[in-house]
Amino acid sequence: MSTDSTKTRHSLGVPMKRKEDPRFLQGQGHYVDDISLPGMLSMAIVRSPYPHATITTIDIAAALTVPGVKAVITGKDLEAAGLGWLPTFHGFDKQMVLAIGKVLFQYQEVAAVFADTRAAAVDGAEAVRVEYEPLPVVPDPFTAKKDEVILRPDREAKTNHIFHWEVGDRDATMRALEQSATRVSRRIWFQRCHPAPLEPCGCVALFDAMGRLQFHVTSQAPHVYRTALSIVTGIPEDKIHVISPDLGGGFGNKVPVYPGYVCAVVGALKLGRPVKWIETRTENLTSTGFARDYHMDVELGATADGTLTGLRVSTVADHGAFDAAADPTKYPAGMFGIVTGSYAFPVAHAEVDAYFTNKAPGGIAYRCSFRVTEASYAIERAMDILADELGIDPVELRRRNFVKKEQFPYASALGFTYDSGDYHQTLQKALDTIGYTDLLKEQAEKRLRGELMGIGFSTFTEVVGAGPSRHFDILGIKMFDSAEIRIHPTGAGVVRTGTKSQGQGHETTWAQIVAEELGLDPQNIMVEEGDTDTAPYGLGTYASRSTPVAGAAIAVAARRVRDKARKIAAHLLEVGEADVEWTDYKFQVRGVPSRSVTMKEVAFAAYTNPGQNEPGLEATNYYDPPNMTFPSGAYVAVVDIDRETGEVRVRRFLAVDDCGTVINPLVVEGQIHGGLTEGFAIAFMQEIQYDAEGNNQNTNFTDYLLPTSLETPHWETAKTVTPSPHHPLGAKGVGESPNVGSPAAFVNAVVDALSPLGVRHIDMPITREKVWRAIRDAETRPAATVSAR
Amino acid sequence: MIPAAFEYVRAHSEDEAFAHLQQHGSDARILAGGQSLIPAMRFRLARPSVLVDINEAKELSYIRLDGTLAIGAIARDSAIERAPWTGDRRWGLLRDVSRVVADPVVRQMGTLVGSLCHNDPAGDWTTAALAARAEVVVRGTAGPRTVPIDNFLVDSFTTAVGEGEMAVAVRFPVPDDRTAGAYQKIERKVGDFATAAAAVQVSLHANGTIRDAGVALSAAGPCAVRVQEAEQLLEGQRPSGELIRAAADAASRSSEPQADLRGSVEYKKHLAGVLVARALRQVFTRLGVQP
Amino acid sequence: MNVRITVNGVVYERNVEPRTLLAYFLRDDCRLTGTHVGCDTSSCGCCVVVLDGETAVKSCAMFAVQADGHAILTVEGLAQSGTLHPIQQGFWDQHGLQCGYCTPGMMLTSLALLKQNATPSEAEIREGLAGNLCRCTGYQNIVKAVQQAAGALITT
Amino acid sequence: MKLQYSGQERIAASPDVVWAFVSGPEKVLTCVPELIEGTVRDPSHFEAVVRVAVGPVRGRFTFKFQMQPDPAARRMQMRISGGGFGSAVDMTAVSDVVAASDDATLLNWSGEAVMRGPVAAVGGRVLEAQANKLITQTFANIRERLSQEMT
Repeated sequence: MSTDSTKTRHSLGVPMKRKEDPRFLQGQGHYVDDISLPGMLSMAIVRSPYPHATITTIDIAAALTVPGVKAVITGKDLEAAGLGWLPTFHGFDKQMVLAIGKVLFQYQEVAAVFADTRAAAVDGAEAVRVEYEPLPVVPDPFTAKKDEVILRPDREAKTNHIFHWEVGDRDATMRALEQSATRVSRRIWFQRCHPAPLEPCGCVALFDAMGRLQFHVTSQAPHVYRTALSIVTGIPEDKIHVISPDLGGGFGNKVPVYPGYVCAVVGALKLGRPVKWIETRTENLTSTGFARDYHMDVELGATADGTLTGLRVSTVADHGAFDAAADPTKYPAGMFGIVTGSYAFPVAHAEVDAYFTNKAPGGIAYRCSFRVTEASYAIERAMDILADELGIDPVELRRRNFVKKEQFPYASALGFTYDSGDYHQTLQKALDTIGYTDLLKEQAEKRLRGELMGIGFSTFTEVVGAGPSRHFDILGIKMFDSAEIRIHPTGAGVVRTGTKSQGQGHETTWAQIVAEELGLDPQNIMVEEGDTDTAPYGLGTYASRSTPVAGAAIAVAARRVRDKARKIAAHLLEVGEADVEWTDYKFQVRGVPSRSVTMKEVAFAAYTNPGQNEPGLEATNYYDPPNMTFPSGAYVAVVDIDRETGEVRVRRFLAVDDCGTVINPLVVEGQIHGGLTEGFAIAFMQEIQYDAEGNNQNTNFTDYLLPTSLETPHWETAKTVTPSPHHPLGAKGVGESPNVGSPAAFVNAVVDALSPLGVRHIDMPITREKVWRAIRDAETRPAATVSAR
Repeated sequence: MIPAAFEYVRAHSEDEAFAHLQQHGSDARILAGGQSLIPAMRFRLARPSVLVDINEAKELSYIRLDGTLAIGAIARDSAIERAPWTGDRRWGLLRDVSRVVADPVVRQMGTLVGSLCHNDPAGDWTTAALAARAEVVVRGTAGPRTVPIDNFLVDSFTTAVGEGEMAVAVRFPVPDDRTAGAYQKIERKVGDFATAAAAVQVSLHANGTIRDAGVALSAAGPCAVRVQEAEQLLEGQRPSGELIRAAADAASRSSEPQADLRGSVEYKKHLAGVLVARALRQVFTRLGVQP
Repeated sequence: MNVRITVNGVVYERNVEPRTLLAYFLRDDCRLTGTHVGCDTSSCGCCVVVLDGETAVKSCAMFAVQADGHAILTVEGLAQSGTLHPIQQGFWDQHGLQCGYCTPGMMLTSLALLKQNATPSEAEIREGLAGNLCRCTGYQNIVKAVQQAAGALITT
Repeated sequence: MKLQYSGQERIAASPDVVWAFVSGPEKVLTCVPELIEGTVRDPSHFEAVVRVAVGPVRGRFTFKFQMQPDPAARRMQMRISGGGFGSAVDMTAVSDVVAASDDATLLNWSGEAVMRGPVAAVGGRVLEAQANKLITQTFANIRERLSQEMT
């Protein structure tokens, strides 16, 4: 069917067309909303227009008379059934399933309506009468800090403060900063945004004839859902079957378990019929996992010649009404410790304080490893502010402070051990490809003419692939991942993993890994994910952990298959196992190329003539990574700014990524294009804003702005390859690098363009008006340092 | 997002549509392109009890260019965008607008007359219609009448179309060959309403002075506004840099926008001036005169 | 009320509520689930289908009753007797899709675009697809896909 | 979404007459524009169902009025809460009855409205003007009614 088959012998690194595409191209993708079952009911949710209010009455009488409506449930019903609250993933907080007594954020779930059709369910929801008595609103973490209004009296500690987390040596860092020749500090805000996958969240729940819960759901982590559902509902885990079908994107939004899911399960149980719940876009943007919302006070110290002496970051985090941040248990601020970036800091200290506010819960890893995007943005932005202060070219400042190639594995001041990297080489490649010297010349000329042109860099390092079990767990479950490989008699096979693709192309890349390790045809290696009845237990796909963890599990499992195959090969070749070597993708008698057997032949023998060996050819591996992987990159943005309107045009953008060994260049490039586009969207468009009254201002795609093909820049990509020393394939993961690394490059470019006017910083999203104000303020207040918000 | 239930009637002619309106009165709404109405219905902000679908009234799909340019109630924005004559600089204004209304797929269904009837404060067609001095043909109980656009646009989302009436067409005077127009719009992204927009149409005397000028702003008041001060400034004058600046300042002054997520009042007033200046420069370029 | 709509050459006679959006008619009544719904405001274009052979329309901004007596083409009707349409082939060859959710709408908008402009430039393609959102690909490979399809359609 | 309005009505009547009017629920109720039905619960509480019709947006809003009079200062504060379209609208209207020169009285009023839910998020642009009219018109009607009663 495609010429790729001829290349199986060099499957790794082949730009193989995706195996999953034919079904998507023909409208045969299988998404949750595509499921239709006999007698299936639709569920609609009644939501609160108030961000903080006491519920005085809920009158469902009228709703029950609406034609087609079968039932309405409220928080009281669930509480009575012991299902009033839902534990959040890291286990430190719980979340109301349906409001009990009061609501804590606008669009919070208040009641669920079950009806024969979508339309009847919506009619029913409209007929539910809820009376509220408004309460004072806590619209931001700084107001929350005052503890004048306690949002969560249900908790033991009567405060809005959720946690304090810190890492590094505070005193040594303070001393280092005090002794520094130069210090810069700046409040940098990473605005609240939302992953907004094009397919909203949803589920179909039913209890089959065996009393087993068949739960089809948009989940990036189906096994964790099964365990969580069992814990919440008390249904034995063997009686729960979670199926995560094709996902229309996830980007972290489909990691948490949402109240709607619990309601659907309760409805299915109560009414004895299948229940479907599909979010509207409004519900998706207003109630499911948001990301970021970190207010970061960053301080850098350096010697006169620009050698970094210390870094201090103090962050105030807005977690919304419930602490539903999807971070590993021991890491309430995720991997924020990566804030030292690509630079050799002698000392550093980072702390995060999180608060409850009257906003939607979340704080999920939106196309990034936990809180890595916030950290990378902070350090890359701060490096430019320091360069500006020192009057050093930001490129030169970075070069001077990079962790050097020979320093790896490098122990960072905040406790990570970077596996590998060659930052100087990656940056050099970026400079050469973009033609930095020519751009500087052009910029100098333009500045003489008063034109605004900017060049922005981001030389980031991320930390992905959570993670080593001694550090990482979710609900106590260690963050390993798994693979199970079965080779059939004809040399075809199946690989199952605990991960779940949302578009990343696992059906292709997983097959390529197996094919590479076993010398088989990737076209005949079926990949299966997302079904908890068949797939081995895994933690799922997010935080760029698929390739670093599951990819490794696949390689190790494949090697186990090969070890078993070697025994059978020895039997077929009638020599001792020690005399059999695996060369050129086949087994041969050591030094006798003429005497060899292919894996295909061995596979057949495994079922027909295994000799003394145990029949069959399969293996399973649960991979517990020894360390995280540390992908890095050097990004360059070139922008032109319209003085009159503040419009920013991204003229060029180059991404040089180093994600170690590349499994499928086609897929990797696609991931980079997509990540850059979301980074661009975050830098210039995406924001979930709440007004002072706690109203969500960006509840649908007319105000939560996603770029179209017209706004999106043309992307240039290149790569350097520094394999991970501890990953079986040397791969590091790439899906998130472009989203983590690019926002700073865009903002740095805009600020660089405005720097002759004295502008030092503009918070994202960079709107035309913010840029226009920065320019105008600079012109009306000459020689002053200007900052636009 | 499912609309509230309603009764659907399909009209195959203007007369049929009009008859349905008479029958159902204020509960009935005309469904033309539906690109504003249907989303509003999905949010149940709009809940007409009867929808009179005129998309099958093919007699209203015309775009006729004879004495005037007449555009029927179901002529699509995309049809205007593709009309052969839009290449002619005299129609530059309509061409410019037809390429920035909503998004390219919405324009396949969206209609010019529908946009005028919707009369969104940030509308594009309403603004262009003012600058081009269009008039709307309204089918009323006392027969058809023609309403100058200035009287047609009454208030936000409110027009001169009365209960039981319907707008059936819009007419644009055919510009002479010393006339050109332009539309300048700033939007946050494709598909967004204007943060600010300016429509300009200018006719010159043989001697090169300005005979007639139409200047209008979008998102600068309760509905699209004509900038009379700018028009009066321009008329009788010779195109020049100072003249453009003066007209732009007048536009900026007369702009009375609402602050919203698209921008502050101050910024929108500023943009009004910038866009009028840009539109004027573009018009003069199209007319081949160097201001 | 009763409607008679031809979808991908097949006539569907159904009784629907007037408020049934064309998108849900296709998904729920015809069980053609390749047409997706991604937003509430007709912004995303996941639901785009082709009306009467040439007009790309957002089927979430049109009622099924409006399509009574008309012909609709959905993604399920693109491939002919097992052979992918050049646009489908282009999206596959150029890696113009990832999660696949926006893909049907993207391809059908592209089809209508190419009917109006057989040889669009990159800029024209980017303009023509600006009514459809994609969160995965960054559009670049989608543009390449449409360019490949344009070439293929001309030679055939 | 928070909206603020204010205005002044000059009324040809004595402050006592004006005060009596604005502190009478059944009288104020009749001045609410687009009123479909109204019910007076007690001397300080009444309810009104009003017709909303702006462009595509058509429907009913139900409002509960709570009057908080301060006779000494001749200041009437009204808390108005309600909504429609699955949305909430909370308004406060404060009016001061001030004796003006000759035989006229000034009714200085200011209002504030907070809209929440789809109405604000989607219909905000449509309804801003409408909310303004609701408050402005109410006070204009009060002036009208009073001047009628005078003549």
